[in-house]
Amino acid sequence: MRNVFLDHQSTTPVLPEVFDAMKPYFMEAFGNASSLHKHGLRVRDALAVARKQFAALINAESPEDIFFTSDGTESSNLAVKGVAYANQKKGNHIVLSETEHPSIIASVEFLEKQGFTSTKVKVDREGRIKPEDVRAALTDKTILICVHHVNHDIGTIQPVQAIGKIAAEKGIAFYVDAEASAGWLPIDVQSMGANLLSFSPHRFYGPKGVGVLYRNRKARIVSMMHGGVQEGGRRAGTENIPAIVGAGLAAQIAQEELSVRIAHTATLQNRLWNGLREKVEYIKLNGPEPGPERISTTLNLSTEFIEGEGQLLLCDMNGIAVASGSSCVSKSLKISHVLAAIGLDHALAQGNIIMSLGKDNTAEEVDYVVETFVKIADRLRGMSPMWDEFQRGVIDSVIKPTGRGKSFSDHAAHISGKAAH
Amino acid sequence: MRNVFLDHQSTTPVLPEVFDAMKPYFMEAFGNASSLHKHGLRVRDALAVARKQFAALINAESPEDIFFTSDGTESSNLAVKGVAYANQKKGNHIVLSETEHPSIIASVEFLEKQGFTSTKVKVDREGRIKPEDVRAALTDKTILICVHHVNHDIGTIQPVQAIGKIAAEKGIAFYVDAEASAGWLPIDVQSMGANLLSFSPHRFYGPKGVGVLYRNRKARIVSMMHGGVQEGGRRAGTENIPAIVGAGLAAQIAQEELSVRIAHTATLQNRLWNGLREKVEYIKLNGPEPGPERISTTLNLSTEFIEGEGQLLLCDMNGIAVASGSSCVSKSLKISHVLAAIGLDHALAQGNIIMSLGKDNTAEEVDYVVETFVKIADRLRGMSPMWDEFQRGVIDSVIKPTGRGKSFSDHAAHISGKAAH
Amino acid sequence: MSETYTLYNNTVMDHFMNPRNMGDIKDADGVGEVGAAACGDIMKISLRIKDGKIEDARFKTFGCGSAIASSSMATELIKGRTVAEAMQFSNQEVVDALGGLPPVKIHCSVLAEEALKAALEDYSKKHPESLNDKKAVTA
Amino acid sequence: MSETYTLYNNTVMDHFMNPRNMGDIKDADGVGEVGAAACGDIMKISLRIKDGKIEDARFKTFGCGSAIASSSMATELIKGRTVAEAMQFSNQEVVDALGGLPPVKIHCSVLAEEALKAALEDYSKKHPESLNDKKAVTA
Ligand SMILES: Cc1ncc(COP(=O)(O)O)c(C=O)c1O
Ligand SMILES: Cc1ncc(COP(=O)(O)O)c(C=O)c1O
Repeated sequence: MRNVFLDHQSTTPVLPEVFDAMKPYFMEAFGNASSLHKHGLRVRDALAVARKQFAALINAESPEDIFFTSDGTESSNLAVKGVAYANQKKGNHIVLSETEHPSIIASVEFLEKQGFTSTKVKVDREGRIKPEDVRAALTDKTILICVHHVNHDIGTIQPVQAIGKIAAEKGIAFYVDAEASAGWLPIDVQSMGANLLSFSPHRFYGPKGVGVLYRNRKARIVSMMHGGVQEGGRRAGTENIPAIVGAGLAAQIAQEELSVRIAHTATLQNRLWNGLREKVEYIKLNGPEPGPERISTTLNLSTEFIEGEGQLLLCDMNGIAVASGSSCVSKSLKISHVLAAIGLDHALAQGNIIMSLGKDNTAEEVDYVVETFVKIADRLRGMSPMWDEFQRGVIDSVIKPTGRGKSFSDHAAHISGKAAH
Repeated sequence: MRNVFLDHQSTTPVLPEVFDAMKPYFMEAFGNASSLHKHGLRVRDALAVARKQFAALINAESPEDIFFTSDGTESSNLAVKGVAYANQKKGNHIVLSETEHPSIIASVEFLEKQGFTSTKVKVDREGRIKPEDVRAALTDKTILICVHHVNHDIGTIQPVQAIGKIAAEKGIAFYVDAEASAGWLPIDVQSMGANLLSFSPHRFYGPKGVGVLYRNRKARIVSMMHGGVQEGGRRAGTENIPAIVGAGLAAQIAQEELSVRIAHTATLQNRLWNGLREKVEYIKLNGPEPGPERISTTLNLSTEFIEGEGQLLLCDMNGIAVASGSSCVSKSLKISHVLAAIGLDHALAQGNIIMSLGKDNTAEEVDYVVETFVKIADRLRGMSPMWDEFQRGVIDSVIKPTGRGKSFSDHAAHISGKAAH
Repeated sequence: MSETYTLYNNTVMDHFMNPRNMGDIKDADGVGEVGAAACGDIMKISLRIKDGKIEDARFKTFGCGSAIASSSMATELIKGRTVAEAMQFSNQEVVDALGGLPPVKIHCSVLAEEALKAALEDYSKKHPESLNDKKAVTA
Repeated sequence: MSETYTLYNNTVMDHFMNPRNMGDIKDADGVGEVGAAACGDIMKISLRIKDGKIEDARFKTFGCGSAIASSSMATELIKGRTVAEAMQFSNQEVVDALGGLPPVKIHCSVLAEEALKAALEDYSKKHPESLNDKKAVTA
């Protein structure tokens, strides 16, 4: 069967050269970086190399501003809580956008139970944060601004530089979650004005088991992982050396190949979106059109009158790996909070599929996906009572309204007795 | 040069079969366990297998009581803070021993800043905790008892079962840090009465980048890593699949080989200690004698009149990897808090070396270590003003006092102007 | 390592991939359409009933794999039952016949039960005489 | 990958492994023994001084690698200097000559300076006439 991986937003395979770089650190150079004998010293050198590679990827002032954690989630948690607890005496207010990743939103919610407060800045219908809204949300108690570089669901690139200027002007720590962009977009922490920035190498062909947090001297943080004095006392715990070594190399390669990767995925992104919109009726792209405001790797699609999990399963049965922000695929039965934040009609959120491209996808694969997806949409519409009712004029389309009936969502709310969420 | 690794307490190399088991999960089965397509589902199965292997190692009631974290430190942090925050309404008092690992002590100290309180139970001169002291420390606000199974520095096996009984009787959550024992001693959480137990597979030939926390239904915890709903909502973040897979196999092998490993290390431990005490004058074993109260892998030694770092460096130059609890090897310039807790004379703490055996050490290696260590002690004593002053009767020995002068520590305090710490 | 990894068991996957009784019955004797407030799924079941017995059942579903499989299985199970028997139908039958559903997906089987009950109710409204049978059984 | 990994640079390691001037001077003209409160290290330096000039310097040290290397280097550096020059000796000379020490180990070089100063003080006490030289320089 075909094997087309279109879920690079969830994770990526490790590069062969990255795996080769990791290999000696499992059985041969297996030391603990805290040890003072040669086994420990050898791996300390390896940590230092990786720190430089990460610093280079994001143009950090110094490798000493790079901290290793266990994953993107831990980096987010450390950035948010570490800054909050360190500045507790200065203030207790955090500004974030409503489309941040759960690792940030849930960290802020945890802090709210401990006496902190927050303001969530709204986004527009394509997921953009307005810098002036961030400014308006600031109070004299604000100690942290959290904004993602690129949204993980809908691919919107945020105006981080402008927000960084506001943060610098007000002297407030500025944290950028670059999990969805690192390795796929140029990142320059200095021109962004970021005091903290996090990312996770398993998203750009590095291994799982390591996350990165950049933090410069202008922002104070306290440790959230208590114990030994690893990472300058900011993250206790035995370092995951093989993963750090591999991740460092993945960062270096990502930096070297960045423009090639961007050009390649942008071409495929256009081909994929053009193919789908030509061949599938009533399909919508969520987030900005391909171009300067959208990352080149992802398409977030809503196909009307059919639900997302069915699409995902049929894609999988045809060898195509995709994700979905539909409520049926989430353990909480809620649609993605990002789709809710951009005000997407619930029926369209239900029909959501996220396709994310990588460096190894080909034009031929994209054509196969388009062709297959046309069949999947047809098949599911053939089973869908909504498609039938739309054909019969009972309900209308949200994407191309004709005025011939009530909306799918109104209809669904009517028959289920209450509005969906 | 010789290569004798005697620092298995710091970390261990990955077993070849463990590495082989991990391999496919880097490039082939690289999925994210949260994904619903085949790449995700495949690795979910692998997580389930590992959970069973860990549950078996410690005789957990159910694999669902096994949670994956990033390392032993995170497991300790989650156990301590997760229980504390979950029981905030019930009480705010934590009982622990003074020889717990820093990941526990520092977690409790962090909580103290947030309004919790604690009592540290003292240990005797061999590092033993008395169950009755734990009982005496309990108040009606106590929500958690933290006791390690084996001390990481001096190898003392603690009476966890008796403490577990007290905890059960009082209905207080009982957390056992088994980092220094898992894979090297039989562990049965049920007979121990542990509600929580943590360990870290890189200590028994598994990979770095994964820690384990067992927690049964009798203890409530809240998540300390906020974000996605991985690990049943108790630990957000993309799972480090290759490490979890390898660690699971390492646990299974450890269980299978446990009695062989114990017998082998116990034999070498005796040979090493007997060799050293016969050939090196003024040497002391810290913690219990080899036998039922001491783990079979470690020897914690104090060699009088010489300092630990020099011993460590000279061992390293001779291909022998060891650790030390002396102040000179710590970033804080403090002696190990464990050596302080057992009331070890500062001069002896300064001369501290920790040797920890593994399954691949041989009798021949042990003989080489004894022979080499004799020379190292001689050499450093030849450079030591204290040895000279002892010979001349200016100061006395702590290990075998003759009454012929003041102690080394008194002398050191005198010339440095204040007591050492 | 095997190469087949599916979210659902084989029976569920089979009913999702090869749904039984998919479609609408023309001039059905009873039609029920219900929606799940929890997730937004919609299910429609139509029945042909003759002499108090379900002769045919068809479904259309907007929903996830388990919703489609549940409606496929539900229609399969109730064909041939009397109206009175069908009124006793419970979602557990669907779950059992499917060999289990993930906990978070149990509500899909509930939706199938509700769609069936709604169709029977529709039938009862159109055929009040059938209520006698029903009472006889539920009493 | 190379197989040499050391905590200290080559110069420090060389002085630790092959310490210069290790030992005691019999009937020394000045002896200083000091201890570091920070970590418990102890250093002893003995001097032979002739005509206001350090002819020989020896050390004994209880302490870590950098303490041993610092005392080795310090004794090496001061040999041949006048007492007056030696009174100006600073730990930075040791650090520089060793090509640097880890930040947490700088105090070892301070200890070497202190041991030397203590030995010079001891000498001054025994030879009060030497103070004239000292004043001449420090003034
Ligand atoms: C924008 C963003 N931030 C943070 C995270 C958390 O990263 P990880 O899954 O590596 O823990 C993710 C992961 O999906 C993400 O997309
Ligand atoms: C007793 C004990 N607990 C916890 C830890 C922390 O484990 P890790 O270094 O894997 O984070 C250690 C590590 O030395 C330990 O010895």
